[in-house]
Formats: sequence, structure tokens, C-alpha cells
Amino acid sequence: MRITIRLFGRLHDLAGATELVRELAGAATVATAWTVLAEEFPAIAPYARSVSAAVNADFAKMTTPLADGDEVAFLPPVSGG
Amino acid sequence: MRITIRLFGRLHDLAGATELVRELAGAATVATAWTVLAEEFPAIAPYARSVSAAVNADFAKMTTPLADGDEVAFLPPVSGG
Amino acid sequence: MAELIRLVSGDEPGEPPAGHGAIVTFIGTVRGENQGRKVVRLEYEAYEPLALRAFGVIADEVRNRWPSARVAFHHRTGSLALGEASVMVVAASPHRAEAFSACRYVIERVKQIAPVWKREFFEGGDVWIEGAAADASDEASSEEAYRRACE
Amino acid sequence: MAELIRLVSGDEPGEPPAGHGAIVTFIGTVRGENQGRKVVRLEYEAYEPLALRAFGVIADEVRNRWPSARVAFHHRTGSLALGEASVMVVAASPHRAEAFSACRYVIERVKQIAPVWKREFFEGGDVWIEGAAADASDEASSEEAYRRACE
Repeated sequence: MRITIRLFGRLHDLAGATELVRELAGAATVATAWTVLAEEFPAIAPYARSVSAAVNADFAKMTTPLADGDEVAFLPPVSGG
Repeated sequence: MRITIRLFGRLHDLAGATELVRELAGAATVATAWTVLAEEFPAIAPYARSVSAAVNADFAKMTTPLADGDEVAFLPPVSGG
Repeated sequence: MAELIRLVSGDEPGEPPAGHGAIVTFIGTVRGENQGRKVVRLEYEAYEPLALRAFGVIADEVRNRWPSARVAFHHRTGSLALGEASVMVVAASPHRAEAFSACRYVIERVKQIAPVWKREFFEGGDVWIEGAAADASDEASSEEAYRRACE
Repeated sequence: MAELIRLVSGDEPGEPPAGHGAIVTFIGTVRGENQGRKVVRLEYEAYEPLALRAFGVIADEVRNRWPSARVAFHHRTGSLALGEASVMVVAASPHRAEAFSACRYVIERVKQIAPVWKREFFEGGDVWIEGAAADASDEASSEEAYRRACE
């Protein structure tokens, strides 16, 4: 399946991109997308424990399954206000 | 001594006056002024326990001594806001 | 209101701007209903020189309790229509906790000790509202206001 | 700000006016100092559609916790100079306790879950500020916000 990955805050600085399109094989979840991304950009790996995620602009968990065409967003700890 | 008494809120409705000048004999305190007033206007007597007082526009106690020319104010429970 | 905000969030001349990142305001307006009565308007009476003194007491208390906070507040008098603001409080502080607490503390203290009286005109009559016996030196009521301010 | 106040304090058409006698606002402004650094400006980035969803979650939580309160809030994005407001919250309620609590709760929740990131440009560099891991479904952080709102 083909998914769009969006990166925010320091994550897009570390990966050098705000939006990426990647192919995932088989039954992928948000965690799959994160693993693929962290292998490609090891600098983001330390965020594994603090990152949260959204799928199609709704809050999601690492276990949320993905479908072809989904938009997955990875969110570093937020700092609004 | 001659003192000016000011009444606020429901107290001036009950006494029918906002400002009164009265003569007090001897070593008078705020309590003396209140007693004189409550005798003249029995309707205000129930406020004996909830009334507070000011002398010359500063917070005072019932035991505060008065001097000639003082302005004593009697304040029913307040209700600003 | 904008004037009160300017008062508390403005910086001293020559200082770097915007040290006070949190501004909390409270506005009290005249409600159309009170204890089942249909309110038509309110009339506020104040003992003005004593009110200013009470406001000074409150400002001093805030300075002692939250040294980093600045507050400004105003109470109107006279006849107020429904929806009109009767009281405004603005508190500014570097961080939000103090600004919320100082703002809440001020309105609690104004209600406890400011020599202001509210006469409610409702459909069918009028009544003087009476709340707290004003005692600016009563520690217990100051502590109660502090407790409500949650700090 | 005036627009947000109008949103929460306005009454339904045909209703008697001014049921909401207490209005509490919070304004967060850009401070000139943070952790010893001299701040020059801030840049806020948001994931906008998710931010709107997060704001909806917060508004629903407020409705459940304080049924009598109404809230409106706004967060700016982009580059902000010192002293500029980044976030505004307005809460209105018939009585002040709920208005203070709802206002404080909203800003706590915005900081916990809104997908907004602050990049601080200070004298000598810049840094992404990172606070809470955004988890809108985490009961513990919602309870923590509620505790800070003191109700």
C-alpha cells in the first residue's frame, strides 16, 4: 500500500522533509510506518517513546491499521500555548 | 463630641437617611455611635452582629475610639461583584 | 478592559517587552435571573474612599502572595442594565498559574471586603443583596479567598 | 478577543439576555525570556485539521464537566513577535467558579493535546520546544488538567 507520511516540528527538521510517500508491504499499522521511517532516518529513532500519531487527521495509536492512501502524521511532543 | 454618621445599602433605607450628625457624650467608640443610632432607629438593630464600620474612610472596629469631627460609616454586609 | 490589560501587561520603560506571558481577566455582568427572580436592572452603591482603600489592601495582598503578578481592577457604580459589566479584574504574570490565581483571588476579595452594595430590581419589587460582613483584617476570609484561588 | 467574548456571552435569539454573568479570559503572549534565553520571536506550526479535531474534543470535555459553561478559543500560527498573543481562551458561565475552571481547563488541555509546536528563536540560535506527548484519549492527563482547573 502507498501511504503519505507527514512530519511536524523537530521531526521534519531531523528527517529533512515534511511530507513523504512510502510503500508499505502487507498488513501495516502506524508502528510499521514508524519503523520504516526510523530506519531511513535514524535521527528520529529517539522519538519512539514520545511520538504520537494521527491517521487521516484523527488521533491514532501505534496499533491503528493502515489502508492504501492513508495519511499518517507523526507528532513530536506538542508545545502550544 | 459631634460626629457624622454615614449609612449605606439597606441601612439607609431602614433609617431613612444616608448621613446624620449626632452629639455623643464622653469617651465614645464606634459601638457608642451604633447604640445611639439603633435606639433612634430600632429597625437597624438586627444588623448589630453583621454590621461593620469605618472611621474617616478607613476600616475600623466597634472598639475604635471616636474624636470630635470624625465620620463614622456603618456598612451592612457587602455585595459587590 | 483594554485599558486594564494595558496597565498590567505593559512593561516598565526601558525594560525588554513582554515579561508577563499570561493574562487572565474576569468580567462580571448583570444576569437576567437571580434565585428565581427575573432581574430588570441592578443598582450599585459604593463608599468610594473606603472602596479605594479596600482595593489597595487587596493589591497589597496580591503582591505578597504572588510577587510576580500584576493586577488591575475596577467596579462600576450606579444603575446597570442586563448584560452590562459591573466588575473587571485583570491579572498578568510570567506564568499562567499565578495569573489565574491572582485574578480569582482579587474577585473573591472584592466580594468579601469592598464596600459596595447591590440593589436588585426584579419583576415585582427590589431587594438589597447582602453577602459578607466586610472585615478587611479577617485572616480567615483572606485564607478562604486564597483557597478558592487554588494556589 | 472581543469576538470570542461575544461568542460565549451572547444569548440565543429570543432568550432573555445575560444568563452568563461570569466571563473569564486567558491570553498567552510571547515572553521576552525563557529559561534564561533572550527570546527574539516564536514560530508556531500546527497540524490544522487535527488541531480543529483536538479543539472539538476539548469543547466536548468542557460540556461534560461544566454543562453550564460555554467556551471559545483560538491559537495562532506562524511567526509571532514579543508581546503578541499566541493563544486566547474565553469561558462564560452563570457563576464564576465554573468560568474560571473551564477557562483554565481549556488552556491546560490545549497545551496537552493540540498538535501545535513552538520554535523559539533566541539570541544565538533556535530550538523546538517540546512539552507533552499528545494523547487525546489519555484519561490521566485530562484528570491532571481538571485538577489544575481546581473544580
